Amino acid sequence: MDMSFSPQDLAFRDEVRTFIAENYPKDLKSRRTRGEMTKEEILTWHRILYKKGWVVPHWPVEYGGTGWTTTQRYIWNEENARAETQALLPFGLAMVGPVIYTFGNEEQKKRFLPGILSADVWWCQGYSEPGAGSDLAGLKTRAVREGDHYVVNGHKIWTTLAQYADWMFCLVRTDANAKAQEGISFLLIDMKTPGITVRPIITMDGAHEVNEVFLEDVKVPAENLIGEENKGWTYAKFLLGNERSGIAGVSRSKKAIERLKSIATAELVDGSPLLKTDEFSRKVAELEIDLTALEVTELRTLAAESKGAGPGPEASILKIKGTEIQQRITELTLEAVGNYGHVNVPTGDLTGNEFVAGPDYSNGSAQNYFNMRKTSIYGGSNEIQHNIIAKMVLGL
Amino acid sequence: MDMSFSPQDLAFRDEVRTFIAENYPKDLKSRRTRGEMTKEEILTWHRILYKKGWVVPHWPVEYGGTGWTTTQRYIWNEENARAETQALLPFGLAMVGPVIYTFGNEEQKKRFLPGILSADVWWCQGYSEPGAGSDLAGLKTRAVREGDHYVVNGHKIWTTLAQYADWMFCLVRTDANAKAQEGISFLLIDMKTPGITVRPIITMDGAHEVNEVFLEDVKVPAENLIGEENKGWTYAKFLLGNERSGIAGVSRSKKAIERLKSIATAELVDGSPLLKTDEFSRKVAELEIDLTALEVTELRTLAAESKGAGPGPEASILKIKGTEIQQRITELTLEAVGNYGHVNVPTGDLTGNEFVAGPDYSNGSAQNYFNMRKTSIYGGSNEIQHNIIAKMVLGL
Amino acid sequence: MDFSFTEEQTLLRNTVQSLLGDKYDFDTRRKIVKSAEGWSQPMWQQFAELGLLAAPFSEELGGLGGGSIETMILMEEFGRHLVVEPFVETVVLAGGFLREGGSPAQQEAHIPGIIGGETVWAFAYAEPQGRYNLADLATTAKKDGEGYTINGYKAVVLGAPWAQKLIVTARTSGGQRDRDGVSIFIVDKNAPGVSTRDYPTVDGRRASEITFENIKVGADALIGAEGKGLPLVEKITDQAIAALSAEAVGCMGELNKATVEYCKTRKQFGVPIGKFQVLQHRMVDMFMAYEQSVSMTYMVNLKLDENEAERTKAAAGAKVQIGKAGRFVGQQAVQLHGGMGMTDELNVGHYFKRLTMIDTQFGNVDHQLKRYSTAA
Amino acid sequence: MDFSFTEEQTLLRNTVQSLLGDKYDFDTRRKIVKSAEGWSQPMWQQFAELGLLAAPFSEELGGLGGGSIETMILMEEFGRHLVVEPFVETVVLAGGFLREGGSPAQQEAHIPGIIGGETVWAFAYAEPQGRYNLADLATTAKKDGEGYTINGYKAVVLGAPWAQKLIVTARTSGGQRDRDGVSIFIVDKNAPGVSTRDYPTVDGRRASEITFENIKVGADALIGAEGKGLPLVEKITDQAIAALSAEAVGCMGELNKATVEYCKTRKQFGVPIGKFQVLQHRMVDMFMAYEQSVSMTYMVNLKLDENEAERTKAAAGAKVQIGKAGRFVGQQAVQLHGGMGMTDELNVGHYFKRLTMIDTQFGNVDHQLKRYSTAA
Repeated sequence: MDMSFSPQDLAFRDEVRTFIAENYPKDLKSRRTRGEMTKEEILTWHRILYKKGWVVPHWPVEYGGTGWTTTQRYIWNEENARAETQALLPFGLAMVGPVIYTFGNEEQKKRFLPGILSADVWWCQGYSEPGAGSDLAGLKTRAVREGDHYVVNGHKIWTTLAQYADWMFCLVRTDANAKAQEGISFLLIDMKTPGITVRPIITMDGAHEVNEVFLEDVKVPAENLIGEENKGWTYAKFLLGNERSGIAGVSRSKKAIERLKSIATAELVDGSPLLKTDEFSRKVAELEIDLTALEVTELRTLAAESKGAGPGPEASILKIKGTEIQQRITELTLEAVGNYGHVNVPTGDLTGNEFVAGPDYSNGSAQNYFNMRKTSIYGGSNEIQHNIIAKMVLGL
Repeated sequence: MDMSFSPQDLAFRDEVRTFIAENYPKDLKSRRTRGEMTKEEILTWHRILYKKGWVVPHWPVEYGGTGWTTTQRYIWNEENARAETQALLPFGLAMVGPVIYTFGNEEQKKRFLPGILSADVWWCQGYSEPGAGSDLAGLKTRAVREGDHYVVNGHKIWTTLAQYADWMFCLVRTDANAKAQEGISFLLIDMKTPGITVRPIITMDGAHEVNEVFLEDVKVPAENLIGEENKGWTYAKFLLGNERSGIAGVSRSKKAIERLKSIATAELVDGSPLLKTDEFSRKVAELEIDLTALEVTELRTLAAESKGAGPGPEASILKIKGTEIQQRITELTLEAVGNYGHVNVPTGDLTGNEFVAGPDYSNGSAQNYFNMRKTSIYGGSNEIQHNIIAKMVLGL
Repeated sequence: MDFSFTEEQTLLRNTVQSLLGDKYDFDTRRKIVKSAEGWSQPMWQQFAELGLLAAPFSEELGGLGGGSIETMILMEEFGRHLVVEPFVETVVLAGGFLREGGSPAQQEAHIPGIIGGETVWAFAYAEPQGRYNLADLATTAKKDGEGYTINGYKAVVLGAPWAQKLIVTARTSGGQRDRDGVSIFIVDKNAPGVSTRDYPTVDGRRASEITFENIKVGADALIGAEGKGLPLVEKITDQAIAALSAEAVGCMGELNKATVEYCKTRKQFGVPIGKFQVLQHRMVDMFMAYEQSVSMTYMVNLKLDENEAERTKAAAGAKVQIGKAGRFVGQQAVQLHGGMGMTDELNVGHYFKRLTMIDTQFGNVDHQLKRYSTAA
Repeated sequence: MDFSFTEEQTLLRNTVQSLLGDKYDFDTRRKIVKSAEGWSQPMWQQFAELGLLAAPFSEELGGLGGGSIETMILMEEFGRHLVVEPFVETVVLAGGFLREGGSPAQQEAHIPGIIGGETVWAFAYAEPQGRYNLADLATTAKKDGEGYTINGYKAVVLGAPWAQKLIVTARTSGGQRDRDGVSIFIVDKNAPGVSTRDYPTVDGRRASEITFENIKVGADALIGAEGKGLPLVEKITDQAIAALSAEAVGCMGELNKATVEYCKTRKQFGVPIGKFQVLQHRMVDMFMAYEQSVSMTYMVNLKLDENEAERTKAAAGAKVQIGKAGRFVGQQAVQLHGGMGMTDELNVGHYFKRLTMIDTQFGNVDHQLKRYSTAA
C-alpha cells in the first residue's frame, strides 16, 4: 500500500506543471467563469493544448491520445486544477469523440474527429427532453427514415451552450413500437440544418448556459447515424459512463476550499477572522475531511482501474459525494460573505458600467450557490445515482 | 391569537401542582427508570391517582374521567412532567380501556374497567408478531371458534412488561381467507390460561422490558371477544390513534434538556464547562429550538382538537419530531459525560454491591441512548409515520 | 390558548389575499422587478389605500390599532407573492423605531407619511466590517452645536434606492463594538453629503451602498437617548425578524404546494414521480419543516413584548428555524422540480432565492444560535 | 499509488480470518464476554502463537517487521468479530510507547513479553476532569531520589482488569494543562499503592478506575525524557486512532452486510423491505459512509510517520469520519433491523455499541474537529 507517486510520476508532474506555468495565458487567470467570455475565449486553452498534442490524454494514441498512464492522467488533471486553468468543454472531447472512435465507421472518424480535436467544430448534447429527464429512455424525439435521410421531429432541453454549437449528437426514437430502451438511435445533426430553433433558458442565477432545441422536419443524412439503427441506447450508456468519471471534481474543490478559507480569513466577526470562530472552522474542517475521504476514494477507484477494472457503479459515489461537496462549498462561501451575499452580479447584455458592491471575493457568491444546485440534478440526479448503487452494488 | 392560559387554567395549574407536591412519594423521586423497580413500585403513583380520581382524565366522565378540558389535560401532563412523576403504564389506561368502553358490551365494561382503573389487573399488548411489525395487518396468530371458545395459536413479540401481565389484549386472525386487514378480531386473553409461555427478550441496553408470548392451543371464552368478529382492525386502528397522542413527550424532553445542561455544566473542557463551548452550546440550542417548535406545534394541534377537530394524521409529526428529539437528547447526554460513557450499569439479578464508576449523572447514559433507539421503531416506525403523512396529508 | 384570528384579522387577510391574487401574480411581479424602478409605486399606493401600511399602528398614531399578528398576516401573504415593496423597511423597521422610540413630534412628523404611502424608508445599519453585530459601528455622529455631524459608510441598505428617508445607526461614543454609545438618527436621503450607489439584489430587490460625508442633522433627528440606542435597535430588528419569519412561512408554503403538485403530475418511468417513496418522504420532511416554522413564527410574534431575554430567545429561535427550514425546503423544492426548478421562468427558484436572503438578513443561523445560547 | 496488500500482508489476513472464523463466532464471543474474566487468555495465546502480537514490531525487536498496515489488517478483522482482547492496549499502545520511546533496556525487558502473549498492558491516561485533553493531568510524579513517587487517579482504564503492567501519564512539572511537564511511566499493576475497581463497559469489555497512592517507581520506569512526553503520547494515540479506525471499518462492513441481507429477506406488506426505495437509499448512504471510512482508514495508516501537522490532520480527520459514519451506520442498522435490531441476541446492537464507544475513545467528533482545525 502506497499513496505516493513514483519518481517517474514526479518528473512528469514537474513537466506538466512547467508547461502550464509557461503556456497558460495570463489574462485568462482573472476570469473565473465562462459565462462572461466570448466563444473564442472559451476555447483558448483548448487550442493551446491541441497544438501541444495534450488535448485528449484519455483517447487512444491512434486517435490523438497521449498514451499516459492512469496516474499520469490523474496528475494532469490535478495540475490543471491546481493552476485553475479553464475546464475544457466536454461535449466533443469527453462525450461524442469517444463514441465516434468506438462505434463510428472510418468515414465518420475521418470526418468528425479532427474538428473535435482542433475545436473548429463545437458540439452540443441532445439527450434530455421535457418528458425524459431522469428517465432518459422515455424520450420522444422521432426520426423517420425517408430514403437516404432521417426526418427528425422533437424537442430537446437543457442543451448546454447550444447557442454556440455547430453540431449536436442526438438521441432519437427510430422505432416507435419498441420498448423504452430499444428503438433508440444515435444521430449527428448539423445545427445549421433548416428546422432547428434554439431557445435560451435563463437559469435562476441569471445565466444563459442552457437551451431548448426544437427540431421540426429536420433532414439528417443517413450517413450521420452512429453504429446501428435502434442500438443507440448502448452508445448512450457508454457515453454516460464516461461522463461520470472525473465528476468528483476533487482538485477543483480543493482550490475552492482554499478560496473559501481566504474569504473567511478576510471576513471579520467582532474584529476577528470568521475562520477562527469555532462554528465556521468546524464546518470548514468537516468539509475538508469529506473531501479528503473522497480524494482517497477516487484514488482507490483509479488504482483499481489501472489494474484493469473498469469504472464500476461505484463511480456513482464520486458523483454523489463530489456534488454534495461542491454544493456545500458554495453554501459556505455565501455564508462567509455575510451581507454582501445579497449583491447580484449583472448578466446578459451589459454596458460595462454596472456597479457591483462589496469586496471582489464576494461577487457572485449567491449566484454561484444557486447555479451549483444543478449538479445534483444534471448528469443523472443524485437520487438516480442512489438507485444505481442500490441495484448494481447492493443488489437490492 | 394567544398562547397564555386563562385565570381559570392558572388556578387549575396551581391546584394540580400543589396536589403533586403534597402527594408524590419522596422516595420515588430518586428512581429514574422503572427497570429497577418491583411490580408494586411501578404502580405507586397510579394507585395514588386512582384514589384521587385522577387516573384517567382523558376518559368520559361516566367511566371515571375527570371532565377536564383539553387545556386542563395539557396542564396536567405538563405538571407531571415538571415534577418528573412516574409515567403511568399505558396498556390499560390509554390502550385497551378506551377500546373496551367504546366497543365493548356492558358486561365487558363492568368486568374489565374497574381493574384497569384500580391497577389490580395488569394488561399487556398482543399486537406485533415476528412477521408483522410495520405491516401489522400481516399478523398470523389464528383463533378458531370451537363452541363457546376460541382456540388461539400463534406467536406475539415485543410484548412490553408481559412478565407482569394478568391479561393481554390481542389481535388474532379469525378468517384465514379474508384479505390482510379483514378477518382480524380483538380478543382479551387471561395470561394464566394454559398454553401461554412468556419468553424474555433482553435488549441491547441489558434491560428486560419486552418479551415474546407463545400461544399454543389457548382456549379463550367467546365472551372475551370485543365487538364483532372480523372487525378487529377497526378497534386496533382506534387504539393506535390514541397511542400516538402524547407521544411528542415535550414536557419530559424539557426536563431531560435541563438535566443535560446541568451535566454539561459540571463536565469540563480545559477547565471550563462543556456547556460554554461553542460547539456544545450550539447543539443544545438547536435541540431547544426544535423542542420549542414542537411544543407550539403540539399546542396548535391541541387548540384544533379543543375546537372539535380530531387528532388527524398531523399527529404523526408529533411522533416523528418527538422521538427524534428524545433520541438526540440521549445522544448529547452520552456525549456530555465523556469517558464515563463506557460504564455499564449492571442489570438483571444483582447482589447490590456492583460498582458503578463515574459521577451519578453519568450512570446509564450509554444504555439510555441505546434504549431510546427503539422509539423510532416502536409505535409505528418513523418511516411508517412518513408514509402516513405522505398519503393522508399530502395525498401522494 | 387559541391560535385563531379575530374577525378583523381575518378581514385583513382576505383583503391582502384578494389584492395580491388579483394584482400581484408572478408575471406582474416579474415586470415590476425588471422595471427601471424595480418596484411599483402604484401598488404601494394601493397598500396605503387599503390600510395595509396603517395596520400595525395604534389608532392614536392614525393607524388601525393592530400589532405583530397583523404584520404577520400581511407578511405571510407578501411571502406567498414574493412582494418586493419595502413594507419591512418602511412599516416594520422605520415605523417601529418611530412608534417605540420616537418623540411625539417625530411621530407626528413622520408616521402619517408612512401610513399614507408618501414616504418610503430604509434602515442603514450594516457596515462592511460589522457583519451581523448591530453594535459594530465605524460610522460616527459627532455632537455639533445643537445637532450632529455624521460620517461613515453603510453596506447593503435594502430598499434604499426607493427611499426618501433613512434610519441610520451611528456611534456617538465608546469603542467600535461597545454596547453603549450607539445612537439612532433620521436622515434625509437627499441631504448634502449623502451619496448612494444603487444595485439589484439576487432576490429581485434593490439596495444601496451609502456614504455619509459630514452630514449635518438637527437634535430632532435623534431617536431616543443619545448613546442608548442599541436596546431599541435590537427590539425593532427582532420585530423585523418576526415579520421575515412570516414571509418565509409564506414562501415555504408556496414551495411545498408547488412541489407536491409537480410531483403528482410529472411522470418518469411511467408513473408520477410523487409515487417514489424517497421523494414522498422528502416532501414529508419539507412539510414538517414548514409546520415547525409556522409554530416558531406564531411564537415569536406572540412574544415580541416579553422581557428582553424571552424576546431574544424567541426571535433568535425563530430565525434559526426559518433559516434551516428555508434552506432545506428551498433546496429540495429545486431538486424535486429537476431542471425546471433551476430556471428563471418558474417561480420555484425565486422563492428559493428569497428564502436564502432571508437567512442572511439580521444574522444567519450561526449568528442567531450564538445569540440564543447567550441570552440570559 | 497502489492500494493492494503485499503477499505477506495477504497471508497475515488469511491467518487472522481463518482463526477468528473458526474460533471467534458470535456465540463464543458472547461466552467470553459473560465469563468471570471477561476475556479469553487461551485466545490471546493463540494470537501470540500465530504471530499476531508480533506483527507490527521490527525484526530486531523480535517482531515480524510489519507496521501500521499490518495492524490495520488485524484490527479490521478484530472489528468484524468484535474481539474484546486488549490488542490495542497491549500491542498498539504499550507496544508503541516501548517501540518509539523506550530505551533498549526497556524494549528488551518488555517487548518479548508482549510478543509472547505473557504480559498484558493497559494505558492509564484519562482523568475525570481532563476529558479528552491528554495534557490535562492532576496525577503527579515527584522526583524521589533516583526514581519517582506517583499520586493520582485514572478513569476508565480499558483492559486494566486483565493487565499486569500499566503505562501511566503523570505530571512532573508545569501547570495542570501545560504541554510541558508530561511524563510517561511504566507501572506494575500489583505495585503497593495501586488500587483498582473493575467494572464492565457497555461494549462488553472491562475497565478499571485506578488510584495511585505514593507509588514508587525507579528511574528505569520513565519512558523518554522527563517532562517531554506529550508529543510521544500524541503520536502513539494517533496510532491507536488509526487502529480503531480499522476496527470501526470492520464493524461497519459487517453491519452493512447484515442489513442488506436482512432487508432482502425480511418481508412486510408482501415484499422484502429492501424493495422500499427509502430503505434502499438509506443503505446506499450507509455504503458510502463505509467506503469513505475505508478511505480515511487507509489514509491515516499510511500517514502515521509524516510530520506532526500532517499526522494530526490525518488522525483527527479519520476519527471524525469514523465517528460520524459509525454513528450513522450503527443507528440505521438498528433502525432497519426494527425490533430485532434492539435485541441483545442479534449481533447488530453489539456492533452499534462498539462503534459508539470507539467514537468516545481518544476524543469524539467535536474534539477531533477542533484538533483538525488547529493543526498547523
